[in-house]
Amino acid sequence: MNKIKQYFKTHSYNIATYGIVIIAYVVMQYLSNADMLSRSVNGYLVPICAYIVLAVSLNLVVGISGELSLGHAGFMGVGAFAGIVTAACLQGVVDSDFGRLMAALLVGGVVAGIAGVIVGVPVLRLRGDYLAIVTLAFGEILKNIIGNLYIGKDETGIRVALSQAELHLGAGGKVILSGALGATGVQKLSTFFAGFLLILFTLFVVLNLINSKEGRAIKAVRDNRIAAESVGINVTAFRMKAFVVSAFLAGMAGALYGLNYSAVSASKFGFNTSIDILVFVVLGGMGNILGSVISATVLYVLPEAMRGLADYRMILYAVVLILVMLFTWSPKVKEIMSVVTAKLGGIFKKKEVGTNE
Amino acid sequence: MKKLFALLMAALMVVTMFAGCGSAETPATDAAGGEAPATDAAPTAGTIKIGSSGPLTNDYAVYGKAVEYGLTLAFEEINALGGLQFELRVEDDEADAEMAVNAYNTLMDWGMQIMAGPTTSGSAAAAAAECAADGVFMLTPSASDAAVITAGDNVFQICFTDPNQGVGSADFISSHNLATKVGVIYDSSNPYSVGIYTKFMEQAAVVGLEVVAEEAFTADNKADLSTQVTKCQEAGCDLVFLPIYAAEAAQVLTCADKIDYNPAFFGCDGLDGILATEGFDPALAEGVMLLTPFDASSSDPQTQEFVANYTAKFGLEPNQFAADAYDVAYAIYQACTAAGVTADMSAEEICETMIAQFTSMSFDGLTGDGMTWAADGAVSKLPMAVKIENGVYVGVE
Amino acid sequence: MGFLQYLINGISIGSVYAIIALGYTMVYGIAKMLNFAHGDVIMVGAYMSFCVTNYLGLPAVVGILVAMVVCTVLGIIIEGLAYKPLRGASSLAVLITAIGVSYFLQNAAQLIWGSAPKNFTSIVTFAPIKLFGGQLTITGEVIITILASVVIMVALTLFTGKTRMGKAMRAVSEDRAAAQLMGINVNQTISMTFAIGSALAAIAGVLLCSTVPTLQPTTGSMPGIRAFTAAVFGGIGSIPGAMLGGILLGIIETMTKAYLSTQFSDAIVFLVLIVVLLVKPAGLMGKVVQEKV
Amino acid sequence: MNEYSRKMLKVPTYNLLREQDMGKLPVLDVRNLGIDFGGLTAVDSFNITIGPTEISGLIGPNGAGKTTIFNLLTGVYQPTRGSVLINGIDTKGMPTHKVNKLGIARTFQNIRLFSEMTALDNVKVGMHNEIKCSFVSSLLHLPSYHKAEKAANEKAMELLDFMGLADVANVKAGSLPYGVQRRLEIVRALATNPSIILLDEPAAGMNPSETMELMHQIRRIRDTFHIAIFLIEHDMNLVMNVCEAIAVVNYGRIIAKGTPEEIRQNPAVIEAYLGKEDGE
Repeated sequence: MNKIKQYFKTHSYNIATYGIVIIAYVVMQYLSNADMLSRSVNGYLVPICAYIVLAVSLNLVVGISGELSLGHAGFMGVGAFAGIVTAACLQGVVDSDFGRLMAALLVGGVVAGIAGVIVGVPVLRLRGDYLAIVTLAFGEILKNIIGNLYIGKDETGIRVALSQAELHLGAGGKVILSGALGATGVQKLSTFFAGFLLILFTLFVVLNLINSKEGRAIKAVRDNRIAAESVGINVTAFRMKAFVVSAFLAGMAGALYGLNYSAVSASKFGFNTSIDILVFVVLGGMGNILGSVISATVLYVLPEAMRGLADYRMILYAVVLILVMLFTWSPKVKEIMSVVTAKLGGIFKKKEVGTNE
Repeated sequence: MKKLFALLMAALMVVTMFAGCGSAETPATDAAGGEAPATDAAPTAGTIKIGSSGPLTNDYAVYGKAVEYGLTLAFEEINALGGLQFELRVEDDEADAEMAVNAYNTLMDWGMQIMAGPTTSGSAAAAAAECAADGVFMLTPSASDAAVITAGDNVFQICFTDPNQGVGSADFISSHNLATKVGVIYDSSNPYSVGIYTKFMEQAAVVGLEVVAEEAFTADNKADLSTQVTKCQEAGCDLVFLPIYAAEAAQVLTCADKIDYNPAFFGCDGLDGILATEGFDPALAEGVMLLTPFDASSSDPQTQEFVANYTAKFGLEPNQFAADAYDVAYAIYQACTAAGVTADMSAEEICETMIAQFTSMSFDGLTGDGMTWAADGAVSKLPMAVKIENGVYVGVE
Repeated sequence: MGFLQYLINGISIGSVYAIIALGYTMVYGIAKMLNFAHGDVIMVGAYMSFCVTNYLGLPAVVGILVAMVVCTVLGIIIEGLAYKPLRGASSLAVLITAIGVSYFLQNAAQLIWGSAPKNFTSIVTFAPIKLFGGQLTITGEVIITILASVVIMVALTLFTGKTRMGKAMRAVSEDRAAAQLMGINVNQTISMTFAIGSALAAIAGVLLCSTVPTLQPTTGSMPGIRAFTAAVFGGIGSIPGAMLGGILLGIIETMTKAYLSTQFSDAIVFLVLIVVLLVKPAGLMGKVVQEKV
Repeated sequence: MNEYSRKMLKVPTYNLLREQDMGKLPVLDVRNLGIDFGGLTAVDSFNITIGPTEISGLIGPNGAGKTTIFNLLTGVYQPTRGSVLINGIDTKGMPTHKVNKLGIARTFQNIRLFSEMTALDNVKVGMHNEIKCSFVSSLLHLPSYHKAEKAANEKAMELLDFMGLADVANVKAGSLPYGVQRRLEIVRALATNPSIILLDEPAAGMNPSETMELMHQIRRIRDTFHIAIFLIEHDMNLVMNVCEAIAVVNYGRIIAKGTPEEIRQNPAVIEAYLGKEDGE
C-alpha cells in the first residue's frame, strides 16, 4: 500500500509539472490563434520557452548536482551560434523551416554538449566557489572568442576567421556571424510550438534522469560525496553527466533563442545572463523543476509588465527580487509560514513534504 | 511547496494581467500592467504615434537617454507649432536585441506608426527586421552599423554609417598628411567600434597609411587602457586613431598624459561629448581631431537655440546622439508634412509615403545641411572634421 | 624599458584589484557569502567622493572620509535589511539577494547622478616619478594605491590577529555555532565585518577612479568581478592571498595585452586563472581543507 | 525478527566457524600498511588477514588510528607504505569507488547518509552498481529501466526488512532517529554486495538493549550473506561477544592480536587500554 502511495506521490509531481506546461501551452496557443494576445505577449512566448529550458537545465547542475555554475549563458551562446550557422547552411538544402529548426536545435545541443565536456573535465575537479569562478571564467572565455569570430558561407563551404578581412569570402558569399555585431539577418525559425516541444523534451530528460539510478547517484554525490564514493559511485563521472546533459539542453535552448531574433550578439551570453538564469533557479527552488518553470516565466514577464514605470522599472525590479528572496528563503518567514500551514493543515488534509523538493 | 505556492500566486497575477491585455480589443495602452502612456493621460485624437527605444539603464544608458531627450525636446517644439501633432514613447531596450524586440512589440501594442530608433546597432538590427516585416517606417538616429539598413527598404539612418566614417577618417588622415605611423585603439566588443576599425584598416591599406599598432579592449576590461597606450608609444605612433566613445577616449587621453606621450589623436563621432563630460579637464583634449556632424559650441543660431533649450530642460549639454535624435524628429516632421500624413493612416500607409519622401527630399538639420537619402536607407551628408582648441571645436579644412 | 613600463602598469591596475579583493575576501572569509554588491558599494564611494570634492569644493581627504562614512552606513543598512534575515538560509539565496542589491544600487545611482559618465579627478596631486630620462613613469596613483593596499593588508591582518573583535571574527569564520556557544555575538560580528568591508570599498572606489577616471553607475561591476576573480586566485578568505592575487592578476592581464593579444586578453587571462586553479585548487595562498572522514 | 528472514532470505541453520575459512583466500589481506601525515606517522606496520566469513574487531584508545586504518582500507587515503589486498587484488592507486567494487563496504563513525533522500533511496544508491540499466535507458525510461527499478525496489525492501527498517523506507534519512540511521548505514553498505563490511563504531549512541539487538544482527549478517565483518567499537561487551578475532592498536601500531580470550588476558592490552575499562 505504502509503495503504491509513494509511487503515486513521486509521479504526481511529474504529472503536475507536465500538466501545467501542457495546459499553459494549450491556453496560450488558443489565445494566440484567436488573436486575443497582445503583440508583446506573443513576443514573450518563445524566449520564455528558451529561459524555462535554461532554468531547468541549470537546476540540474545547481539544484540536483549541487554545483554552483556561473557560466550557463556561455553554453547558451555556443548553442545559439551553432544553431544559427546550421540553419543558415541548411538553407536551400532542407526545405521545411521546422526541419531546419530541429536540425539547428540538435546541432546547437551537441556543440554545447561538447563544450560542456571540454569545460567539465577541468572544472569538475574543483569544488564550491572555486568551481563557480571557473565556470564564470569559461563563460567569459566563450563570450570573448565568439565575440571575435567571423563565420561566412560561400560556394566553397563554411569559412571561419578571426577578423572580417581574413574571411575572404568568394562571390555570392554571405557573412553569417560577424564578430562583435554577432549574427544579423538571421532567418527567424523559432516557433512557440517548437519551444513547447523543447520544454517537454527537457522535462522528459531531466525528470527521468532525476528519478533514475543516475539521478539518485547525482543526488547522493550532492548530499554526501564521501559516502557516495564509499558505495562505489564514481563522483566525477556523475558530476560530469549532469554537467554535460545540462550544457546540451542549454545549447538547444540557445539555438531556439538565437533563431527567434534576426540579430544576436555575443555580448548577450555573458555573466549577466548567467546570473539571470541562476536567479530563476534559486527563486524556483533548488532541485524543484516545476519551480524553475514557473519562476522563469514570472521573472521574465515581471520587468516587461513594469515598463510603465519608466525610469523606476529596474530599481523596483531589484526591490521585488530582494523582497521575494527574503520572503521565500528567510528562516523566520519559513517559521511563520510553517505555523500558518500547520493551521491550514488542520483544516485541509495533512500534507507531507514532497520528496522532490 | 510553500515557495511553489507563492510562485503560483505570482504566476496567477501575471496571467490575470495578460487576460487584461487580451480582452482589450484595441492595442493595449493602459492595460499592460497598469501602464500609462508616456505623455498625456488621454491621447488626443489625431496624434501620430512615434516610438523609439534605447538603453535607458545600464552601461550605455547615457546614449539612450540622450536620444530620448533629443526626441522629447524636438516633438514638444513641433507640437507647439500647432501643425501635425505627435506623441512620443521611448522604451528601454538595454542595448540588447531581445529586449529591443520586446520594446518594439510593446510600442506596436501601443499603436506606434513610425519608429524613431533604436539607439544602438545590435538592437537596431533586430528591430529593423521587425519593422521590415511589419512595414513600419524606421529612422534610427544613431545605429550606424551598415548591417542595420540591409534589413529592408523602409529602414533609414540619419547618422553616418560606420564604414563611411572609417573610410572618411583614413582619407582625411592621409590627405592632410597627419601621420607617418598610425596606431588604433578600438573596442573589440562593440560593433560600432569594430565597424569603423575594419573599414579604416581597409582604406588605410588603399591610401598607404602605415598602421603599426592595432590595440583592442573589451567592455569587460576597459578599466585599464594604459597598456594599449604604452604599446602605441612603443611602436612610435605619431597619430592614434580612436574609433571609440568619449568615456574611454577620456581614459586614453589621461593615460597618455601621465606617460608624457603626445601623439595626435583622431576620433569619430563617438568622441563627441568628451568636452561636456563632468569633471573632464579640456586641456587633455587639446589638439584632438574628430569627425563629427555636430558641434555644441557652434555659432549656428539653430544649434545655439537647441543647446540652450536642451540644457535648460535636462540640465546637461547635448551630445551628438541628442542632436541626431533631434534631427530625426524634424526629418520625420518635414516628411509627414510634405506628404500630408494624417494620424488616422495606418503604419503601412505612412511607411509607403515616408519611403517616397525620404528618397526624394533634402533635409537641413543640426547635424548637416542638405541631407539626402539613398534607396538603401543610408544618409548622405558631409562629415565635418574639427579640432579641439581651448575647449571648443574649430573647423579643419 | 617597455617591459618595465608594462610591469608598472600591471602593478597599477593590480593594486586596485587587490584593494577591492581585500574587501571581498574579508566579507567572504567571515560571513561566508559572495557579496556581489561589493563592486557597487565601491561605485557609491567614488560618487560620494566626487560630489564632495567637485560640488562642495572640499579637499580630497574630506571626500574620502565622507565616502567612508556613507559606505559604512550603507554597508550596515544593506547587511541588516537584505542579508541578516537570510542568516542560516542557503548561501545561494544570499548570493541572489546580493545581486538584487547590486541592481538596486546601480539603478539608484543612475536616478541620483544620471547616466552620463563623470570624469573623476584624481586625489593624487604630486607629479609622477620619471626614471631613465623620462622613459619610465611611475604615477602618483600607483604609489598611493600600492601603499594603501599594503597598509590595509597589514592592518587587517593585525586586526584579525590581535584585537578582540578581530579574534571574534576569526572564530565566527571557523565555526559559527561554536563561536555562538563561546558567547560571541555572531550577528554583531558579521555586521561589523560588513561595516569594515564597506569602508574599505569606499577607499577602493576613490583609488579605482583615481586610476581609471570614468565614473558611471556601472563603474564598480566589472572591476568587482575581476577583483572577485583575484580573490579566488589568491585563495579566497586569505588576506595576503587577496593582495597577491590582485597584483598578479593585474600583471598577467597587462602582460597578456602587451605581448600576446589585446583582442583575446579576456580569454587568455581567464585561461591562466583556470590553469592555476587546477594546479592549486584552493588558490595561491588558500589552504586545502581536507574533509574529515 | 526472524519472520523477515524467513520470508525473504535463506538463513543457514548452522553457525559458521572460522575453521571453515581455512585454506581459502583471505577476503582482506593487509601487509605492512602505513601512512604519514606531514612527517607524523599515523599508522605503521599494520598487518591483518581476515577470512571470508570472519568477524573481527579493531580496538584501541581514542586517537589510536583506527578510523585512519579504515580510511586506508577503503581508499579514502592512499597509504605511504604497504599494501591492501581485497579478494587478492591490490588496491594501490585506486579511488574509493573502485576499491568498493572489489568487495569492501563501510559505515562511518559520524553518520554519512544521503540525508535529503528517503531510506529506500539510500539503499538503492548503495545498489547502484548492481542495477543493470544503461544511461540511455534510464534517460528514456525504456522497459529495461522499469524492470531494473522494480527488481531494485524489491531487493532494497528486502534488505531494509532484514534490518527491521521496512516501515521507514519512505522517510527522509535525515529525519530518522540516530540508532535507525546507524542501521540504515549498514543496510546501505550491504546493498553494494560486498564480501567484507567495515563497521565504524556501530553501537555508538545506542542504549544497552539496542546494542544487544545489534549484536544479533551482526552475527545474522555474517550468517545470511556469508561475508566477513571488521568492526571498530568501544563497547567491550559487544566486541568480546561478537568478534572471533581482535586486533588492538595504539599509536598507529598493532600491540596485540588474538581471540577475545587472549586479548582479555594480554597484559600489554590491559595496560594500554583495557586497564581503564576493566569494569566492562
